Amino acid sequence: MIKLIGLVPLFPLIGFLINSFFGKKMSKGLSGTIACASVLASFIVSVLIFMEVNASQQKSTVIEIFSWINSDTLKIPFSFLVDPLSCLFLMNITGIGFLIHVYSTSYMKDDEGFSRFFTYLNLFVFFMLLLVLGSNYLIMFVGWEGVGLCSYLLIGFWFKNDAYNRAANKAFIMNRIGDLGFLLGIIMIFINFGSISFGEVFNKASSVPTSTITTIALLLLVGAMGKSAQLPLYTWLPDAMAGPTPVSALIHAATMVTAGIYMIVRSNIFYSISDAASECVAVVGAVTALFAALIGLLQTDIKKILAYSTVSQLGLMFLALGVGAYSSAVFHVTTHAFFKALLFLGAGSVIHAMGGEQDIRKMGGLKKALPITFITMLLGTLAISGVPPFAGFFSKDEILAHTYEHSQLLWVVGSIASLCTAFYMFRLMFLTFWGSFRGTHEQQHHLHESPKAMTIPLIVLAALSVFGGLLGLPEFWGAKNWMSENLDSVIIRKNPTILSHETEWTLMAIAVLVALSTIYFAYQMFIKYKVLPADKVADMKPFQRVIYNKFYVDEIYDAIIRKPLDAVSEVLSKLVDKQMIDAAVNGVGDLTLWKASIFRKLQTGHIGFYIMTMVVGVIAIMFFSLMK
Amino acid sequence: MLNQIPINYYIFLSAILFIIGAVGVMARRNAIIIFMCIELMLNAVNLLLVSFSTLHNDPSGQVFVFFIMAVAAAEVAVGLAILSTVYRNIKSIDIDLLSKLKN
Amino acid sequence: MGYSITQWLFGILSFLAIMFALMVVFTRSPINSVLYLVMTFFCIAGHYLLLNAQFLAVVHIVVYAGAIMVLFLFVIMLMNLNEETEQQKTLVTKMIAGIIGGVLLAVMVGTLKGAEQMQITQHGASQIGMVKTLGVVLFKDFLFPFEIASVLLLGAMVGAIMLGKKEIK
Amino acid sequence: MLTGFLIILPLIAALLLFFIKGEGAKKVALIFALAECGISLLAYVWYRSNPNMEALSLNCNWVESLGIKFAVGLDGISLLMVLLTTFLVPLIILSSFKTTYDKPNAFYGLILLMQSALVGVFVANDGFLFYVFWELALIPIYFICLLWGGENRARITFKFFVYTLFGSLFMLIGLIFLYNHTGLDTGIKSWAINDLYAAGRSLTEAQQTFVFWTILIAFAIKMPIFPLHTWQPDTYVTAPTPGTMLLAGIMLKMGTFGLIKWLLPMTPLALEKWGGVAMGFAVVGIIYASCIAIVQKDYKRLIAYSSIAHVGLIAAGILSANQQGVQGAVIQMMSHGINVVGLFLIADILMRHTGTRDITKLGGIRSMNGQFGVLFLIIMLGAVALPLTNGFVGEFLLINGVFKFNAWMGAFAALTIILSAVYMLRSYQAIMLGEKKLNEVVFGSLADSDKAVLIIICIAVIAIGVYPKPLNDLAEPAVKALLMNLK
Amino acid sequence: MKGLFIISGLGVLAMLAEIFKFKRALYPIVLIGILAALVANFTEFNNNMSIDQFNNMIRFDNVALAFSGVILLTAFFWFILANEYFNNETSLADHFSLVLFAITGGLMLTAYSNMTTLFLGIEILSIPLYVLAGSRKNDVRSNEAGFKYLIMGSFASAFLLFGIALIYGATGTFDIMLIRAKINTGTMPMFMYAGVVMMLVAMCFKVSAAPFHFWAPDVYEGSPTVITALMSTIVKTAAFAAFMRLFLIGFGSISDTWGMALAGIIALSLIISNVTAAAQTSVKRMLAYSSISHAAFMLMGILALNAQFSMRAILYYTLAYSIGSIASFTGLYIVSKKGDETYEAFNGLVKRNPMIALGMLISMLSLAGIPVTAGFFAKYFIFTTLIASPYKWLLIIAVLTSCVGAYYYFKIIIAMYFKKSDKHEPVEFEMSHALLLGILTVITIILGLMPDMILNMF
Repeated sequence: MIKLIGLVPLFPLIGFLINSFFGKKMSKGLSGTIACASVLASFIVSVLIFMEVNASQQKSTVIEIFSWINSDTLKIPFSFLVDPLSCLFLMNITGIGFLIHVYSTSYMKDDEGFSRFFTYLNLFVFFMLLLVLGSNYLIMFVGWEGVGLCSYLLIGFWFKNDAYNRAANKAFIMNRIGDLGFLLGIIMIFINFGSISFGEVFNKASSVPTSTITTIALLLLVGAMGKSAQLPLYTWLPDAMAGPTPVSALIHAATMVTAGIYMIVRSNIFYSISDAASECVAVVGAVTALFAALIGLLQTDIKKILAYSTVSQLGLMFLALGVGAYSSAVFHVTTHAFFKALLFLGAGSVIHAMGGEQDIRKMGGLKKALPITFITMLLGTLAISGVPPFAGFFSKDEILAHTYEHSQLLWVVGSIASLCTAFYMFRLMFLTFWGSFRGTHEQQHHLHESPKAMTIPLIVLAALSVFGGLLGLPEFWGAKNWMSENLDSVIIRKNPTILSHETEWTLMAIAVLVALSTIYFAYQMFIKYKVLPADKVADMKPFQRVIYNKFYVDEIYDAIIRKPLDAVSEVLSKLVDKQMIDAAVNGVGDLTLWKASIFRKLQTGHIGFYIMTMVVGVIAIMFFSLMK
Repeated sequence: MLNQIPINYYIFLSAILFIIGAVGVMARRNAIIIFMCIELMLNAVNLLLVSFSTLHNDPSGQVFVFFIMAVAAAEVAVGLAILSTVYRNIKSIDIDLLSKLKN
Repeated sequence: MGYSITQWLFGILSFLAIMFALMVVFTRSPINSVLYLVMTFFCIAGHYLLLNAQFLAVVHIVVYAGAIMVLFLFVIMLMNLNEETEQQKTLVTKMIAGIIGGVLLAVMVGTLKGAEQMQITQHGASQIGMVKTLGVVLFKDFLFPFEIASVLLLGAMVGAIMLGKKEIK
Repeated sequence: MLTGFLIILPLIAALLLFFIKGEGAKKVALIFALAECGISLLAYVWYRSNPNMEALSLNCNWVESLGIKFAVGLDGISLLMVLLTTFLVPLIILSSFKTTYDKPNAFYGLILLMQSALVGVFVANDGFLFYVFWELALIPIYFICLLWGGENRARITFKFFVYTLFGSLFMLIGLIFLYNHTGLDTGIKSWAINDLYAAGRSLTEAQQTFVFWTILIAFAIKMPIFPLHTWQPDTYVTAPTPGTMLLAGIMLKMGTFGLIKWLLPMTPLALEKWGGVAMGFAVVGIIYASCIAIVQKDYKRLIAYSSIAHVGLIAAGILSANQQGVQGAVIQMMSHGINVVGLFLIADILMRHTGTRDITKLGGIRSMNGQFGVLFLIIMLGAVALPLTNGFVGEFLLINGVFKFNAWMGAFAALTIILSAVYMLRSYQAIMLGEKKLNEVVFGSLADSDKAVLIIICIAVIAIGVYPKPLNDLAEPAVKALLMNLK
Repeated sequence: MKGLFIISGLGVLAMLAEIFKFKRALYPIVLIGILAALVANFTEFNNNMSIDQFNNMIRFDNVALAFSGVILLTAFFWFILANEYFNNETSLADHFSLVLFAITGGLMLTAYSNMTTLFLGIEILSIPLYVLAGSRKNDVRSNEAGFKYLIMGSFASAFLLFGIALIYGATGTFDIMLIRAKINTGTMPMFMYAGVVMMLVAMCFKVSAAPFHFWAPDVYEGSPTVITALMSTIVKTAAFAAFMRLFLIGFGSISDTWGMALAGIIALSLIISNVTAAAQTSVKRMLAYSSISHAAFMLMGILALNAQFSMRAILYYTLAYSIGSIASFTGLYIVSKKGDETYEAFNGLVKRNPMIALGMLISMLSLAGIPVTAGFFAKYFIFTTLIASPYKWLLIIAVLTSCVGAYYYFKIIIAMYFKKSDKHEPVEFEMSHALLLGILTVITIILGLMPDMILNMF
């Protein structure tokens, strides 16, 4: 079965090809079915392979498809690596991918770009699978950029809207900044290790100087920061919400943005060796988690809130990576995929019902109209807020425990971030589903629960969000942490747990307490006192204004990068290129013609003058060649 | 021997005559005078050749002078013929008037 | 220290030659210029005699003073040139010409070196200037140039005639 | 023999074309170009079966007394370039089907003449022959630009001509200098490439430096490398589209090809000393041209500047003189040739359908013609070097090579992947996406010839990106053999 | 040698034609005569009998014969070009004999081996040309051209003679080979070097190198177009043959005296001629400046002092240049029949007569030195010779000025192919001229493809 790993990406690719060539001619139903079926097929193969890997002794297998790039010692086969980590991600991607495909068939039903949508979506799944399957860094990079492309295409799916197009461009370009780091990292790996295949590189890692490893690890981190929307490269993700909601769920919450985590987990040996690099990862993660959570507090667009929440959660995962808790990070990736996909799809359902409205200030009291959506979303919110016994509780707790072990300061930061998470998520819930409806009359009339194709994925995901925690029960409970055992073969150096069980219990208690009290606070605020977010920026307090405006990061980037780049380019184009370099070239020509007009005047036509110049020439020649 | 004359004297005499001729060509406007100055230059050369001929005791230097004379005569003939056509057209032999061709 | 007669003659002839040459250049009247040039030629002929080139001296007088200068005079008269019609270059031009001439002289004085030790020995019995010697050399060694000089003279003749004749209408 | 035939065939075709009047010339030219393409494929097959096959090379005397031979042959790199040429020329001819040119026979004749010279440049194994073809290639393109070009063409094409001539003459001096140092022990001077290599290596460092710079200047102008590039945008904009395609798609590769084959192995010492400086110019050029491309309004000009940026990277890779750099350059030369032809065709299509190439005036075309949007997108992605498109393979190897040479240079050169994304995506957005701006224009379906060319290019973009092995298999050993000379 | 006799004999015959009234038959007779001379010239090739004649006054060795061949061939083409010039009733025979005498002088210059023959050759070449330059008697410009040429030519001759005299003074002989032997064996007095430099100046005047070039543009412009063609081809070839013989063979071993001076002259010529040419509006005048620039190129061949190869390079260059020059003058002659000699005369020529435009195009490319024309190889050979010499730096100037050169040659091309003409009627031309242009074009290409033909001549 492992030999058939090629099938996993092949199915979505076939789906993509069929849809791209014949999509327009097919009915929407057929087109959607093909797309869903291709992902489902992948999912099934993935599960089978996963089971086989689980059962077999040999944990990692490399399957070469064909030789891709050969240049002297640089040999890059197009080959796949099957091991527990990739299998886990495979299932994640294809599983959740399938659910979202199903959801989309209904969500996008009325869109004229229906088949195009599934074309992109299938292509995305294909690239994402490449990303996690690649047995060397470059194949990973192929997937890495490929998903970036699909993200670009899907964010700008409604391409008539220029704001969306700008968001798409921004996503692509910001990702490219990260990709540059990644690419340079790959090249450095090749130069220092002589190979970029995971197996060979990881075996040699301990024989390479730590400083080199640190550089490589930091370059890879830059890549990861771009893709996983970490500070300072996170601003594209909130804007990416311009895409259709299923896209946000699949790409910008569940799968693509976790690629950075996947990559660092894959390269865990580098970070284990280089303390400096892991420290950076941890700090980046912690700061991002807090920063994004703070911004999330005051957002009013339902998808933006979720987006900042995603950034914050990704930050948390980075924190986990930074403190060496790789399996915890993967665990959180998995649970996060469940509940964040759920939340996005739920939000999609709400938006669907609201006829495209995304502002929570215009919603309210939707729980009656959308019961299934309401319940599933509530479960998801509880999961993300870290309320036991939902999935998020376990994964988040594991991360915070490891963080505490590593640095208490980071633990405090992480805890505050999760506190904020709980707050804004419940703010979202309360404002959306409780209270009275604040939208237009027409919208109210139109409110309806979504069709089955949308609610069934919600229910499945809700179930996963509730029970996902079982994948990684805390060891100090005496339970088996399946996640960490599963990834045992992938994590090359593990940090032993040194915390006492008492401390772990205390930390867990604090986390639960904090989460619950925050929820209560939010309840008081939004249900009891019916606080509504200000409509106008002018009504806000200064600090609110800063947060509402996302700390003005976009504006700052605009001012320090985009505008200067444009300005410099203008100067280069108009001044340096035209007025200086080209003018110099033309100047040579003009100078020649100018000199020509002077030389012409020498030709006076007077014989006397000619003779004189002749004699002067004679004098000069005789003088210089004879009177030395 | 007292009646010896250093060849240097002849060289410088010729050079001076040559240069006077050259200055004449540069300083005069009358075409005929200019021709005459060129003749003067040629004669300076003749003088030089004859003196060297005597120095080397070799007649070929003097023979060369005959050729120079022949050429000088031919040049003068042609020159004056051209000059007469010029004169026919512009009624002057002022060389500074002959500067239509320029630049 | 006395000078021999040859040396006296050389000095006088040289001085006169240079004088007359300068007069050729500086005299305003074209006719006078011609006459001064003739005088210069005579001086040069004197030098030839001093140098034992008797035949050449004679030919020189005949060709230059006799033929070429007459031609000049003839043309000058034909064109009715005299002092009044004579156009002068500007003073600046003349000065420049003079300066250039001076510099050229200086350069020549500087470069025409290496003959300090060479002396012309007057061979009393030197035959090289004699008609016979010259004739032998001219018609033996220089036969080809002599013959080909005819082409030169023919060319000059044809040219002069062509320029002189009227167009056939 | 076959190689010689590759040179002769377009020449004969060109001469033949001068006797064909009217529009029929187009088709005849296309048929000949396709035949040429077929022959080059045959050459490829033969070469793969036996690279040293005699039928592939030709070696006869030309100017015997000076050691000049008509020596042509194929190695991996030149075969790739020949394939590129013979692949692109039919496409270029086909892409011009929808435009009516005055005196089509002369127009297509010149294109074929150009092809002949280009093939000659790539297959020459004799320094002198190389130079002759190098110069010959200039004449047809000059006339194509002069006679069928756009506004202000006399001045612009002349600048192009003189600029290039200026460089070539320097190259001639450098080559003659090398030639004069051949056969120092045998006394027989020779223009054969291997003798020139040997001569170059026998020189002192100072002499090599002289040769290096004199020859480099020709290549640098042809490519062009910053700051010798200013002829290029104007010329590209002014030339008729087939001319621009020839210039950017193939002729530009003469410079990079020359750099690989006619400079690298000759002057190892100078390369060691000055390679970094030259590479510095190339790298600065990448960023410089990319920045300028960002603010261009005319799409053709934008592509022109992007071409400077791309070729800067190629040059930097070659100057790094390691396997990855040079091999990457070879692959990227192919890819860039294909992509840039596609992009210029797109610019031409825009011009024909809407009457403008100003990206600020265009917009929303994708909503009118989705197919065009997709084809454009694929070619654009090739240009931004997305993995699994042709641009990536080369660019990855190139950055790898440059990085190996000097990490900072590599890092700066790699900025191209960001900047190219910036200008390409922005322009794509401006032209294709958003609401349509020119209300009176209806962007109908593409002409069959245009569609065919774009589809072929798109297939090539993806095929090379996914499976570059055939190219690599040719390039890798050839580059390896070439670099052996440096040691 | 036989060639020389045949040509001078033809000159005399032309004079007789006036008397015996067979002027009409003269043109074919002359053409046949020149062909005969050409054939005779080649029969002497590789034939030792022809060496050392008339007490070593003249020496038709292979080099001389090769250059004579170039001159005779050019003369043949020139006569075809100049057929209309020989329609003048009044001076028909005169024109013939003058041109033929001038050619005689040119042939002498290729073969002289004595200062006497050098001097006579130069004068025999020059004096008829003074007349020919002024042969449009009623045209002041023609008068002026002849006059300027004469005055300046005589002035330069004076320098030449002064130089000869000084060299004679130092060596006691006029024989080039003896002078060379004397120079090689003993130390020479300083004034001999002054003599060499003066001869250099005079020869530079004859080949019109700066700063002794001033006469050339004016004279070229003022003379009848065909005479200009004659001056820029045959006269130039002859002058170069003479220059080369004198300085490569005669004074080759003392090149440190004149080398630097010549290099300076070349540099100055290249810059002045090319730059000034760029600003011209008259094509004829432009061609004059271009001839100066080509002269500078040929001088580089002499400067390189690579005796064997220099000679071949110069031979090839003279041939290529003569062919290209005659062709461009033919083109100019055809388009300037109405008197307009500016670039505008060429406007839109491709529409009015594509074949003539093509011929002009090839000759312009050849003059600009673009492969695979003869002009390219010419430049290439010069470069090859020079690069081994200490004067490599001249190449840089040569390259830079070549680019300027391309500018003015391409101005014609642009005019022909790009500019619109207000005239649309086809150009009137004689069949013989079109044929000539065609032949010259073919020769230009053939020479470019097979330069070995010329290189292996000696």
